[in-house]
Amino acid sequence: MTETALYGLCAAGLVGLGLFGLIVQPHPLRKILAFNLIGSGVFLLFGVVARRGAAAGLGGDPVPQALVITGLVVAFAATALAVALLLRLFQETGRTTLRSDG
Amino acid sequence: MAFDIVLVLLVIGVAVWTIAARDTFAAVIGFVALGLLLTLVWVRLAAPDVALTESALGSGLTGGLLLGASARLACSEATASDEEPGAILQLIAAVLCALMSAGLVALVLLLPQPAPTLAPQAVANIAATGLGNPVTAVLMAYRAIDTLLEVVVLLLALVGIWSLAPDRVWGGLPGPRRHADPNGLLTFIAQLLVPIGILVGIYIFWVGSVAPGGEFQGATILAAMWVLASMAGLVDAPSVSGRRLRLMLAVGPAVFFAIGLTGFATAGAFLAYPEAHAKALILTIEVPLTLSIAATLALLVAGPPERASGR
Amino acid sequence: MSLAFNLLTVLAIVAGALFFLAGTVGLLRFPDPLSRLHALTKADNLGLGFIVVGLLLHGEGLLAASKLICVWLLTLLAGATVTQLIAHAARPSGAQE
Amino acid sequence: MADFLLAAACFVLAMVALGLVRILRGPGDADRIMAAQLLGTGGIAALLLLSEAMDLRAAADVALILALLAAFVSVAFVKGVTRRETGEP
Repeated sequence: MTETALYGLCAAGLVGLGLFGLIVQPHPLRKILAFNLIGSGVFLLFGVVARRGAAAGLGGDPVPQALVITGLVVAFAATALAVALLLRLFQETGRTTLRSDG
Repeated sequence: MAFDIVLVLLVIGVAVWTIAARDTFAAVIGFVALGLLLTLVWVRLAAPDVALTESALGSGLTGGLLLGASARLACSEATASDEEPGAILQLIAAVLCALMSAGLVALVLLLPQPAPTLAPQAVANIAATGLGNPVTAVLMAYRAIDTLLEVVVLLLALVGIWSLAPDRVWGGLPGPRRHADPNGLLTFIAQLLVPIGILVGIYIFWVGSVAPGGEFQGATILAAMWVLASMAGLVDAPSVSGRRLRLMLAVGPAVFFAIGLTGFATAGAFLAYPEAHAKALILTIEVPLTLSIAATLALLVAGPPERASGR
Repeated sequence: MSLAFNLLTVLAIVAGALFFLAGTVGLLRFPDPLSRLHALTKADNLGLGFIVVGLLLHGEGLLAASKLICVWLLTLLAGATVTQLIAHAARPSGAQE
Repeated sequence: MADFLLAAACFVLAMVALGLVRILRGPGDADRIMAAQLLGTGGIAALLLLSEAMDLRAAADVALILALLAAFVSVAFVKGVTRRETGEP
């Protein structure tokens, strides 16, 4: 197995772990963390694809790399919005539960 | 290879900690550590541009944001812990997630040989853009529309956050007012690091046209330095309804869009650059864009208005 | 000549690695947060210094060398000040333990 | 030489891993906020060694950012911990 494939396995593990956390963890902030973990795994898959596409004197295919940079920035924006929503929910109700009957 | 195995084990271990830690604050620290480790992974995957973004944005700024939020929500943990799903449900979820991972592993191992790549095309046309860094060329020239829309997404997220403000502080100032302690340690750290950080941010932005770096990485560092100064109480957040602030946020995307439109006249397509002036035009876009991105990122961390503006 | 430089590089990097080992041993063995902090920051920063020296001897180009030194100085500066801040934060919670 | 540098990076990373286990276990937040310092210094050392071993000059820039952002995150950690303890919103 090559090093690149090893990081592919790592990416798969991150996605699985993140998904598990998203389902199991009740606290919304933990869900945000878990969602970011899924994101990291997906970005890493892109990184593996980019590395495999190394050609023309470059260490990797620049197109997936640029996509990951775009993705990281958008993921940050989404995280910031989610955190703001959560803080507002807490401010309004004093709770962080997502259950409507809670 | 040994290095890669240690690194992957460490990444997976810290990821497990992030998911399984009891305390939310501890989990967030795990997440920040994970970001720092992923920076090493990106370097190993020969993607220094991504490594720069990951260390600055994925770990640094996201970490600061989540740490602040977890500290504010510290007293809410007890209410959430009794909602944890039962053991059977957890087991089912674990099995399903393991299946998902296994599917992805199969996918990684079955990727086509030889791998498809756009690297030769990216290199072949890079002379026309006047840039030396292929990743910047993708972001600013080949796929400029993605970058334009991404900046718009950032602005939309900021509008979304601002609209969460209660009526009485509408258009006010984000975050609590922090007062600087003139002899305090934090003041000293901020006074020491912020100027260095601004210099590094400008350097990373400037070097982006020929080497790894660029507007997003540079802007993130600038934003982080503003957040650091505001944590120390050296600067106060501006009123979100201020005209100068709004102008600063909009100037980058506006210049980008305007130059994109002139592409119809000069090069026959939206966001196309005439070959002779490509580098100058890209630079004209990048400078205001960096400013706008930095301001947007900093305000995304600052959150919705919490104080009415003084006027 | 280059053999001598290579030898020095190896020596410096091995010394740096040993300081990292010492830092980790201190981290694992010391009883309270403040002394753990002391072990971590002093030993690791020295280790990084040795590794930077080793790479300086090996590397080429004045620009790359000055960047390495900048990285080390920044780490020292940031580490020294931030450690103070952490120690302040560690004191009350250390007493509670 | 590259193999030696990679081995040294591997060793430093293993040390960081051991330290991280100790730090994340706690018991208090005081230990956990050292994580950024540990990963900052150790990560930078590993990065610089990697940059020489892989001949990837840009990794030095990454190290520069890592040094800066590790300090930033540490300040955010300390702010978070003190805010949690005093109960200030």
